[in-house]
Amino acid sequence: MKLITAIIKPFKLDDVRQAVADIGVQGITATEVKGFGRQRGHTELYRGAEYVVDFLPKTKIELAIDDDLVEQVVETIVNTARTGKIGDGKVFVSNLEEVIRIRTGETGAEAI
Amino acid sequence: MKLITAIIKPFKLDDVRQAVADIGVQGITATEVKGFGRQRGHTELYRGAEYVVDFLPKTKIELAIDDDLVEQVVETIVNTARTGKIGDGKVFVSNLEEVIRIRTGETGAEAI
Amino acid sequence: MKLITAIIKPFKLDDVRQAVADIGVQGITATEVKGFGRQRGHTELYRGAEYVVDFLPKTKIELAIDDDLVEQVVETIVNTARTGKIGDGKVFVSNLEEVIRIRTGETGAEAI
Amino acid sequence: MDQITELSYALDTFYFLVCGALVMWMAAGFTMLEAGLVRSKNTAEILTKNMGLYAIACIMYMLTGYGIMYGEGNGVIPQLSDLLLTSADNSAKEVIASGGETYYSNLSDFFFQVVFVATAMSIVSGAVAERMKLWSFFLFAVVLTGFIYPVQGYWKWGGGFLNELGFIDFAGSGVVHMCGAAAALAGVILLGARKGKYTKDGDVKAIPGANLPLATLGTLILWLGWFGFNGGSELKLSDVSEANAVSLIFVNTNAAAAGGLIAALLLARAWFGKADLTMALNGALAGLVAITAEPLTPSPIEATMIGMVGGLLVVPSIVFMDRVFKIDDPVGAISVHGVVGIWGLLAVPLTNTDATVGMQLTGIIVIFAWVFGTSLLVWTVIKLTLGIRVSEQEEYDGSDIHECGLEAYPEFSRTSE
Amino acid sequence: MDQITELSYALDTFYFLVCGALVMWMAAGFTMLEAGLVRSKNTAEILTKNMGLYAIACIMYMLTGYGIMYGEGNGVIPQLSDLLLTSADNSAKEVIASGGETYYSNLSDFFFQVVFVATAMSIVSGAVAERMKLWSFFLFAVVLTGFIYPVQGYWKWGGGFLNELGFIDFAGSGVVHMCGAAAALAGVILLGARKGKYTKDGDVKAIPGANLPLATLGTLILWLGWFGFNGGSELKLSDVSEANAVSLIFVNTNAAAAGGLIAALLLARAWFGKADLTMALNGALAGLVAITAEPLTPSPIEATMIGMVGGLLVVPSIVFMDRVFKIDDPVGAISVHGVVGIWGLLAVPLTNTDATVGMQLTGIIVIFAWVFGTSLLVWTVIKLTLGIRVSEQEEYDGSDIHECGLEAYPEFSRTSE
Amino acid sequence: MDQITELSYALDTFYFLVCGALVMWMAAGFTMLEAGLVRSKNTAEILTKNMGLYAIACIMYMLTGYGIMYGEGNGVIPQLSDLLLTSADNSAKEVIASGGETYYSNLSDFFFQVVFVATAMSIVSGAVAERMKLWSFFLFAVVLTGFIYPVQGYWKWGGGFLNELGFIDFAGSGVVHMCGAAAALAGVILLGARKGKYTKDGDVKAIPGANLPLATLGTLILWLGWFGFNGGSELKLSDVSEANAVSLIFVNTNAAAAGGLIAALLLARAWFGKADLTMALNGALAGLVAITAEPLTPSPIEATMIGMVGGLLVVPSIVFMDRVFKIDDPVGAISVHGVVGIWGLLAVPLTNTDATVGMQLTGIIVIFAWVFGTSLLVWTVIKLTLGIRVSEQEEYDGSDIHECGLEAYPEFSRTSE
Ligand SMILES: Nc1ncnc2c1ncn2[C@@H]1O[C@H](COP(=O)(O)OP(=O)(O)O)[C@@H](O)[C@H]1O
Ligand SMILES: Nc1ncnc2c1ncn2[C@@H]1O[C@H](COP(=O)(O)OP(=O)(O)O)[C@@H](O)[C@H]1O
Ligand SMILES: Nc1ncnc2c1ncn2[C@@H]1O[C@H](COP(=O)(O)OP(=O)(O)O)[C@@H](O)[C@H]1O
Repeated sequence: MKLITAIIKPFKLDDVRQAVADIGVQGITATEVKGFGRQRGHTELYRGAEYVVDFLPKTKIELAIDDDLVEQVVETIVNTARTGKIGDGKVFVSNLEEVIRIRTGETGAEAI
Repeated sequence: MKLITAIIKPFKLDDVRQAVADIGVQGITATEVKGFGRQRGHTELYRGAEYVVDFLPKTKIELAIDDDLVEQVVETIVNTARTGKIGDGKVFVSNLEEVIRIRTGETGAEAI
Repeated sequence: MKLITAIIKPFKLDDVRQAVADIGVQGITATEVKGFGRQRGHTELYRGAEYVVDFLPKTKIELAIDDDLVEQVVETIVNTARTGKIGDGKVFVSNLEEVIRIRTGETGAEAI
Repeated sequence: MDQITELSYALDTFYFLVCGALVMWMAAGFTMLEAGLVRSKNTAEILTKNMGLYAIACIMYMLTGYGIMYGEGNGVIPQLSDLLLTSADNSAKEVIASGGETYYSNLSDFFFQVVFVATAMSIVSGAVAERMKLWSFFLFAVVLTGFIYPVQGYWKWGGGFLNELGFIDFAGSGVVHMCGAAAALAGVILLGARKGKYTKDGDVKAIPGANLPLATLGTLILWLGWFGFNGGSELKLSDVSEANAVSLIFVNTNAAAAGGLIAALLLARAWFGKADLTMALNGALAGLVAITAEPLTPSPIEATMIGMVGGLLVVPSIVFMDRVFKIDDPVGAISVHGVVGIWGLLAVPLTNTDATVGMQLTGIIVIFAWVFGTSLLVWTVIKLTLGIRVSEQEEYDGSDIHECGLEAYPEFSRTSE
Repeated sequence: MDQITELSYALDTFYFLVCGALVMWMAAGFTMLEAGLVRSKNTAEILTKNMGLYAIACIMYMLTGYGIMYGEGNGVIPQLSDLLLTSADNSAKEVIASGGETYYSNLSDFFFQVVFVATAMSIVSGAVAERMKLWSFFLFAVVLTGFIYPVQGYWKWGGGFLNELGFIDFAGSGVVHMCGAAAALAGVILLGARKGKYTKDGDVKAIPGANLPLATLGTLILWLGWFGFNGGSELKLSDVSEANAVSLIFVNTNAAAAGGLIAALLLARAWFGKADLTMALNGALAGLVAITAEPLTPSPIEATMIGMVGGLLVVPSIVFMDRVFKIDDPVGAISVHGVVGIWGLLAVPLTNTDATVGMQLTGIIVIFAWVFGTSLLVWTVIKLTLGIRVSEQEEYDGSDIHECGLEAYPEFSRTSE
Repeated sequence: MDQITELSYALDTFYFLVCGALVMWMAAGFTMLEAGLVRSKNTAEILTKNMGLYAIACIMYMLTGYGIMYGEGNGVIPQLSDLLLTSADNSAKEVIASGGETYYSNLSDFFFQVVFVATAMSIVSGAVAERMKLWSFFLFAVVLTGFIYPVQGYWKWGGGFLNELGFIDFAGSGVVHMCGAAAALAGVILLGARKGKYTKDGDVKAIPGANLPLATLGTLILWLGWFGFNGGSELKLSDVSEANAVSLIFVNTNAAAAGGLIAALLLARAWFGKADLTMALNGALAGLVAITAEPLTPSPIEATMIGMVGGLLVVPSIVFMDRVFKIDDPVGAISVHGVVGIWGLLAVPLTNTDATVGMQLTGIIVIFAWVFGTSLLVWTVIKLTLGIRVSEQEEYDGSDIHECGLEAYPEFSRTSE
């Protein structure tokens, strides 16, 4: 099993959720994060003093999936989350050694 | 070393912390997340217009542990976090290549 | 490619960002987390009743980097985030099988 | 005797000032209400808009508004009179000589009036929230408060033709509330809905307000301020029958708000299955708007009913504006102040035999046509020159960062939108 | 002469209305206080409760309450008189004929009274917060404001037997505050503690309020409103000695609140080692409640002391209610209004020689017994029919989503509970 | 006749009480303003400070302050007179005998004065926020409100030498506002900047306030309260010319605030490119402070201008204090109340021919020197004994946890600082 982690623009979350659900993904965990990258932050002014905001709001989603779904899921995420403008984010793929569903104790592919 | 990542119901956090501490886990990192899964979200109404809340509040905990503790920790988490109702969450196990304690620079099992 | 995950004290975030940027890291994703560890929490009082705060605010940063940068990045993080006091946090290193840049579809080292 | 006249004058002036201060406080009410009902990313901007519009209203009404509204004129076309700035206030001699005809300070009247025009403009800011450019809004505020509002104010309260015709609007369901709503409607039509409010299929997507305690506080402030708004509009307090009248107005204003709240809450509960707080708040405000046209002739029970009908109207009005007409009004201002303002005006003949439905309709049409027409013109001119809508990126990021350079709640992490 | 009588009448009426408006403003105070002291997941619901109860109080007191409280009766059993709705207000002729006996508008009196009953009911909402069903609460509000409160109000202020006996309660430490607290206590006993408040071992778990700036604002609003509450209860202002009396009441009210705040803050600092803001707020309110029974006879220094004792009482009272009696009162209402209300009543003989401890005790027992008894009955009936407590799931998720269908702070991410 | 005198007395007393209640409400304004402009981790503490200082001011002014300020003395050295606590209020006989010289209750005057001293102290809390120890602050509050403030108050309003010299300060640009600012400045100098405010290279780092809706609400509360502050300072209302005067003061106070807001907003827009809400708020307050020294002689247009200059001054003053003088004043209190207070005093001769620049400067220098000097001394003594600054760890964690043992917003997750 693999864990797909994607950093996306927050307003893309609903579209991505929909798109991956359509191809059979049954669970997603989303986290609000702040991203620093090629897309620069901006400068705010507060009472005449500058104030640099380096980190921009992003959403991280994590999906545990079966190995054979990886390509399709990654492609779906990339296509749905892409706006073509800087700051669209990244997808990371890593290995999962085990998955357990707490409710039932099922493990492996069953648990996803 | 392994990284145990568990998505649990928020109100189970304290119990789980207690339970894993009791079996010797010395560190936990918790994150508020939102989960989408078999447990459906709900519909809210705001001024007569519907408004679907797909993602439900969950808590993610991450624990770096020694390989030989994996089974026991996973079992403890699963048992403590289980309510038997849908939405209880998942446990993911993945591999950690290295762990370093910032304060001391210790690495490996020492650092956990 | 590796994923470096570090749990640090929140006020060290800017310094760490600066330091790793200086050695060429181009992207960081930061998350507010709460940490439980050797550094004990504290007790608050609310209307005469005690109220234990076990989890302390920490910041988690994640950096996807090329294999050959691992040592340097870890060292930089550890050196910059260290205060020498308990609660400085941990660095975890894990493997990444693939990285994709959403905007361009680039993969691997290109995508970082 | 003269001392009694002077004392009466002092009491009536004080009563006017206290009522005026209460109406000024309504500025805080609108500010909090709107700040609570927009998203957090647009909160600093709506605060800035509300602060700015109040200041603009005060200055413009001083410069031109009051002179237009209470100046000379032929009943239709007002004539700017420099009432305020050149002439002195009433001297003791004049007051005594008037035999009680002159019973309050002109400046206390000005103070009372100036806070009214701010109320009208506050209505606009809510309806156009979260997408209107800040400085374009301020420009419109200059014109509304310095010209559009005073002209129709002249027609009614300045003794113009609407007054002559027998149109009755005691404290301003029409002159203030429907006026604000008409200006807002013109703006919203040109502005369009907030991005994301309607799906491609035309479905409504709710955009919840970020801070309901603030919205509730705002409503309670408005409720309190309304005692000044209606109570002060009696203009006089200093004898038994006037004191009784003001008391009745206080009681009726309170009763109508209570009735509106209950009615809206029950209707929302029955319709949506939930006790929708925002509808309850709008119900209270609807009750207040409804009774404003005539808070003196109804009995307390009748006032409660008039308020209840207001509350019953406001709920479907908000829903239909939203769903059917696709008029995106984040705070429901057009329904509360416009639709219910009309109800208030039409309800006058129910308890006041001097009023007729015909005259009330005439007043409604005249005021609406004037305010909507001129506002549409002004908004259009601004749209073609400065533009009225923020860019898509600005709307997505929130006006706070782009217009004000700061955030309303910079520290609190927010769920993404 | 007649003009002077009329002018006096106007001034006293105006004074009554201004004080009434200040008391109405206390509704905002309770609303903000409670909204700040509950968890964010129950905030929209407590806002709805407060708005709704105010409206219910206004309507019920108009329909039956005022008629019961100020109607005819034999001193014990009141008789509903339709005072408000049929009889006209005092005519100028009557006023003049009365030779100063009739010195304010009946409707201004009604307005002043109606906001008092809302205060009593507001006390209840805080104590039962975070677990009571919304509509059951509203049902209770109907009975309390329309019947339970007015009956004991009749016994004292309506000229009933408590008044005859010499029981003294100037502005309502008993009739309003302890009354509210007694009704709350009955509710809380039947309702039980919030889930998670006590561990299995009986340890107290603190449940911090989500928004202390709101709670502080609420306290300051109450403090301001209390000038109307106590100041207006003098009922008359229009001559030198009455004006002096009202001034003294303002000074004493302020001094007692200041004393209560300081005392509670110091005690909390000494006891817990920390300057507990919530205790300071409760201390100020305790000072206000304590002085309410008799704000006129103490000197300012005495008033400060009476307030200080209130502040010193409220801290242990809250702690003991919580720890020993396991009475879960999220805002401390039972301690602030009940325990300290009793202190206020018992303190009257210290400065007012007309009062005796015996009579004060009688009053306390009668009011407490009546309100607690009837409330327990009503709560029980509601519990057996509609139920009074939300389901466990609802309590866990928060009442906002289940009862109101919306969230108070939908955008801000919250740490889980 | 006598009845008229009594009625006048009652009206003037009531007017005083109403104005005093409005000034008391300013305590809520400062509290909300400051709670909105600090970081969330220091919010509960600033709330506690504001509640506590108000209570301390009330008690200290009762014990010693009022006696010093309005006692006997030789014009320079006051003599504590126990005015309040032993002597009775004016009897009807005295009032009538005075022939109108005695026209309000002494206690109403005390009430009005006591809320003024709280205002002065509130100014301090904002400037020293986020790093001053709670109990050291309270100790200073005891001295300022019980001694430092009353002495200079005596020099001017108590009929002392500044008054004799012809120094004019109608409602307290100097006696209240500059006084508070001078005490604050002394504290800030000894205290130093907040950690993180200046980088090692001396660059300014902005530390945004956590809750701008609260800050805006606070400003609007202050605006409302200021009608009492300036309006009540006329001291009399009960004849035609006095009623006119109070009306003019209301109009001018409002106009100056509006002018200040607009001027500051436009300047901030021009200078920084953004409509900085916090500058607009400070602009409104600057307008209010500026007009406070003389709200009666300017015409409304002149008042607007005086306010505008205040608004134009406050923006660069805040920036220069911050950047050039490295004076870290989280809410801008020293600029708003000090710099603009001086402007207000110097502007008096522009419209009031009784004033001269020389006399105004004398007053400014005397008050500033006295307050700054004594405050510096007191702060120094406290610094050397109790200490005035929280520890580095406490500052990093926030004062809320360490001083109050609780958090202002315990549930909302915050971005780290
Ligand atoms: N090497 C990296 N490690 C972790 N997160 C990254 C990395 N690079 C980018 N990110 C995340 O992806 C977001 C977008 O990256 P950015 O460089 O701004 O744009 P783009 O992905 O379009 O090149 C960043 O804000 C950050 O959250
Ligand atoms: N495949 C997955 N990848 C990542 N997170 C998941 C996945 N499946 C479930 N989750 C997380 O676990 C939570 C509970 O899952 P859900 O399917 O609702 O119930 P259950 O675990 O009882 O089957 C989800 O809200 C989500 O946060
Ligand atoms: N085994 C672990 N797994 C996950 N997170 C950990 C672990 N140990 C520590 N942490 C994180 O690191 C933080 C600091 O750890 P702590 O034990 O308090 O101090 P130190 O790292 O100085 O020994 C914790 O608050 C927690 O967030």
